[in-house]
Amino acid sequence: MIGPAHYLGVSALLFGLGLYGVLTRRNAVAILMGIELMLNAANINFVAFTKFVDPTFVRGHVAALIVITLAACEAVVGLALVINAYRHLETVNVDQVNLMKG
Amino acid sequence: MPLDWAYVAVFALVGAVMAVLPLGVVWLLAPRSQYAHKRIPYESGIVPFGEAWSQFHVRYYLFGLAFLLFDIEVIYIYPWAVVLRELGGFALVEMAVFLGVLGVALAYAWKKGALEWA
Amino acid sequence: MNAEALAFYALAAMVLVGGFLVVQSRNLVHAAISLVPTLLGVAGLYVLLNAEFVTAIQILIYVGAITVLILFVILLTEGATGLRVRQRNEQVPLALLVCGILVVLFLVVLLRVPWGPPTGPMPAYNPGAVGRSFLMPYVLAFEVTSLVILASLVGAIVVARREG
Amino acid sequence: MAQLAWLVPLFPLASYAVLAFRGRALGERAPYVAIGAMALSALLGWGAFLEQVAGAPPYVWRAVWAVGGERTLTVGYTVDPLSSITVAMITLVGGLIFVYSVGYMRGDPYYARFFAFLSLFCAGMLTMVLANSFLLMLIGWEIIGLCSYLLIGFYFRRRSANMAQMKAFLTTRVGDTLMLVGIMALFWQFGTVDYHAIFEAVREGGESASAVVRLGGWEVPLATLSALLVFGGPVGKSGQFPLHVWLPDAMEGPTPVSALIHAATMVAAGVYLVGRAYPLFFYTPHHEALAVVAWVGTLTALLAALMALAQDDIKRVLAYSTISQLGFMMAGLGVLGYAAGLFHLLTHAFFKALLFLAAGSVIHAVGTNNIKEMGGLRRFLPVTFWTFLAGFLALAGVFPFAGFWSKDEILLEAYHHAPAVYALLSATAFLTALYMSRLVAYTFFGTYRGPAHPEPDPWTPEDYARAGLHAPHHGHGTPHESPRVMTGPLVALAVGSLVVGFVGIPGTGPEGGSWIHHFLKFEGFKEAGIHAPSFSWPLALRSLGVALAGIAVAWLVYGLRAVPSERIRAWVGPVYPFLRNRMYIDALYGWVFVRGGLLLAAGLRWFDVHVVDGLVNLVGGVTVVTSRLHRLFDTYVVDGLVNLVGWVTRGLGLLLRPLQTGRAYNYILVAAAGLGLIVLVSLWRL
Repeated sequence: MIGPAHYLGVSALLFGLGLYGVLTRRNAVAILMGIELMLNAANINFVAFTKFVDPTFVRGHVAALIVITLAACEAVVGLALVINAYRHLETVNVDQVNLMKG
Repeated sequence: MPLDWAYVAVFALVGAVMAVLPLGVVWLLAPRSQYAHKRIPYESGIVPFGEAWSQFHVRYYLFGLAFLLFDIEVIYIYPWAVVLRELGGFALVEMAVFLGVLGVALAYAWKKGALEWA
Repeated sequence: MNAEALAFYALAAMVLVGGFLVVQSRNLVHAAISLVPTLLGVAGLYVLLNAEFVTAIQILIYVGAITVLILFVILLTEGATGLRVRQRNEQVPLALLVCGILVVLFLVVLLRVPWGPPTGPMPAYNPGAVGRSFLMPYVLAFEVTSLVILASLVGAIVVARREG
Repeated sequence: MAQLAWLVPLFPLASYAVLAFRGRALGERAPYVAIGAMALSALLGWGAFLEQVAGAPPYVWRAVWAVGGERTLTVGYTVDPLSSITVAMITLVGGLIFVYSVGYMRGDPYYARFFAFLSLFCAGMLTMVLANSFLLMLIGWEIIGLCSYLLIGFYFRRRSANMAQMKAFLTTRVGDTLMLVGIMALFWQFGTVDYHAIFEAVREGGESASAVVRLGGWEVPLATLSALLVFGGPVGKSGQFPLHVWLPDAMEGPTPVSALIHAATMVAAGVYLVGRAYPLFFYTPHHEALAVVAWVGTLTALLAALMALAQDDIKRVLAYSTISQLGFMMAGLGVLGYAAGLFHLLTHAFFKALLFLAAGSVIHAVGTNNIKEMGGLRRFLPVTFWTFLAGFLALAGVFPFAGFWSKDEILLEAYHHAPAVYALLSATAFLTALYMSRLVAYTFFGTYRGPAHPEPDPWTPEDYARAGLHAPHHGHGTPHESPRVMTGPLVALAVGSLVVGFVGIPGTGPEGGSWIHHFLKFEGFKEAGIHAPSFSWPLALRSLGVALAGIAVAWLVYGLRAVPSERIRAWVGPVYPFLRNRMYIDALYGWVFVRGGLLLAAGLRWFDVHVVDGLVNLVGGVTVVTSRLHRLFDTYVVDGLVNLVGWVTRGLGLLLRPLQTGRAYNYILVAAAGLGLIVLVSLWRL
């Protein structure tokens, strides 16, 4: 029988992959993709909790939907920043975008 | 419930087959030539140079983002439409406010020329 | 092994392999395309979790729109031309260590938690339940989201269009 | 309608947003936005009010804002008789003031900004009134505070306006701080900030409601302490003694601001809050918190009325009368006159707004605030005169004007529950009639004396130039009546000052009581067996007599000059300067707090200059001498050490520099490791 632990396990692994991407990628877009993976991992948790722990008001679904909305907003703004940085600095590698570094 | 999703699976399968089948048929039936010249993109033109990837103008990104943000509305409008009859005027006002704010967003995008083609 | 378990393992494998490709592909275009099976797999997991509406949204927004936007930006910036550039920074071993430990810890936690039965039955019709939740207890979140969307649109237009 | 009440504060807020961003472009059309928004609010507010009148049950909507363990913060709104009637009053009076401002502020270089602030102000006020929790109330309350600061200092080139706005902000802040502490105490005690939950808890008197704190050997019930702390907010905002000092100075703002802030809304916020949180005060042992409210109110009413007697600035007289009337309301609430105090709040909003606006019309016409430089204006400003007269009669409490009914109710309650308060309030009523008659006599009767010191224009030519306007050239000939857009609201408010009181006529409600008593009733009275005293003819006649006596005395002194005021002034000796100088309370605060603060700063500075710098200089001198003596030693031994230290520092820096890379991904790595640590710790505890 597939229980909550199975879903949370997949989610934990996916979260780990996303975090690894965020931590090691130099390209800003690739980092954004890592973040999307982490957000999806969180969403799996939300939806799994709805089914296995607390289905009232389908709270987890609502949370997941709001997370998807925010992910879209985040992608839009983040990618706009990437474009802007690329046009000004000719690079999207975050270790070269260091204007704030003293 | 699982049976409903079987339809989805069948559809996905048929879709995949529809995509792969023509390729397979072509691979089976089409004659192949062995000349080296046949392998370049244009047999009678200049050999292309540089990257095959080409960069887009930023403007297309603006369409993309406007599309995405208004795509999100479906998350909210669809469930709203489902329960509208049940909840009545209150839901109508709530959605009016929601769409009003998004209308402001649209107006801003419009005014900034984010929707202008070319 | 019943059909549900089979589906679960297949989808989990799809998600994890896809995710692996996303983080490790040298070619960013490949990484972005690998995002598609990952997100579709997650959508499949939602199906198994009786979350039809979230599934639909996942496919529509994530697979349909966000991925496209990401591809767009990859092509708009360096895209595949950056292939010769080093793609990883110098903290790979440390990151591997930390992520590994974190995942192991997560797994330990979720194996040690005693999972009771759910507090109630799932609502029968999913979009309806979501709609009621949005308009009744979470109406504030619902309205505030529109403001977030407004803010991000304005922000993105301002940032993306700024010249010189 | 009640379900849509949440839109009521949003219309003015939207108007504020529009005016704040597009106001300059709108120019002369700016008021339409503000007035339109106000009209929409009024429509919804009156709809909700009439629904309540028709007997609809109170409507409460709440949403969870944040959850922290056992405690939740909720936000939402309440539509019940109290909030709906207050909203109706605010939108009506506020709307009329907006209309009046169109004429009064015309030609001002910051026209749109003025309406933007007014709109924001109304948004805050309406939020505060409709809120159903202390949290949301506090948000509205702070918006009100901010806007009063902005509006009082609207003529920002005037130094006196800057001082007044600072004084208002800082003085009310004292009360607000107490209130914040009180709200936190309530949250701590009851685990919620929701009105309903807290009031139910104090009514039932459960375990959490009867908590006790020890204060230096005294056992004080926590609920009483919180109630009194919360009362600190109203004391500041509603200008109660001893935090009343800001209100007269706040007259530095444009006159419509005085009418809006200091008559109809902001000062009403405090009284409203006491009415709203009435259970908190009522369910204290022996109603002791109410007794505090009653006595603060009574003292304020009396002292302010005395001070009003000796002021020459038309707006200042009205300001002191506002303080005094607010004291009346507080006293009414304090002596168990729940409906009476709130009824007076409503009637007062009408006639005091009227008086301020009419005073504005007078100032507009003669160009000065000093009543000694006016006189005989009833011929020049007929509409202003008659409307002012209506407001005057209402304030003095003459039958059948609104003030008569509401003031009589308060006196009636005081007579039955606190005779001492009754005596002092009767004296105040006499003084009220006296100083208001004095004001009318100086302003509208006698001969026109003309301004000796016209008010200077608050703006510089640059301000006008930037707004694309021409600086108006001053030079009043004879005073002239104000335009229609200003007299219209005056007439409307004058009618209001007459008819609003009729809801308090005994017999208009069930069981021989008045309608307002029936509409605004506090359930706690019935449970506690407290009955509202019924209307009594002797008392009503007595209070009418007191008012007429006050007018008569004033007529003798200032009208007929049977006993010239100069002689009275000589006769009372030092009392007159005492009153004129506001009982030296402002001076005292100036001495203790302002000068005390400056003295403290000077003392610290002296300490800094003489002691700290002296020590530093001493050390420096000693160092110089020793270093000269030991220069050789220094060159070889110390430099060597210094260089060693330098090398070590540099080495350490090189060692530690990787930690502060300025690279986000390093930081995220550390954050992730920290997350792992947290999980590890919680695992250990699991």
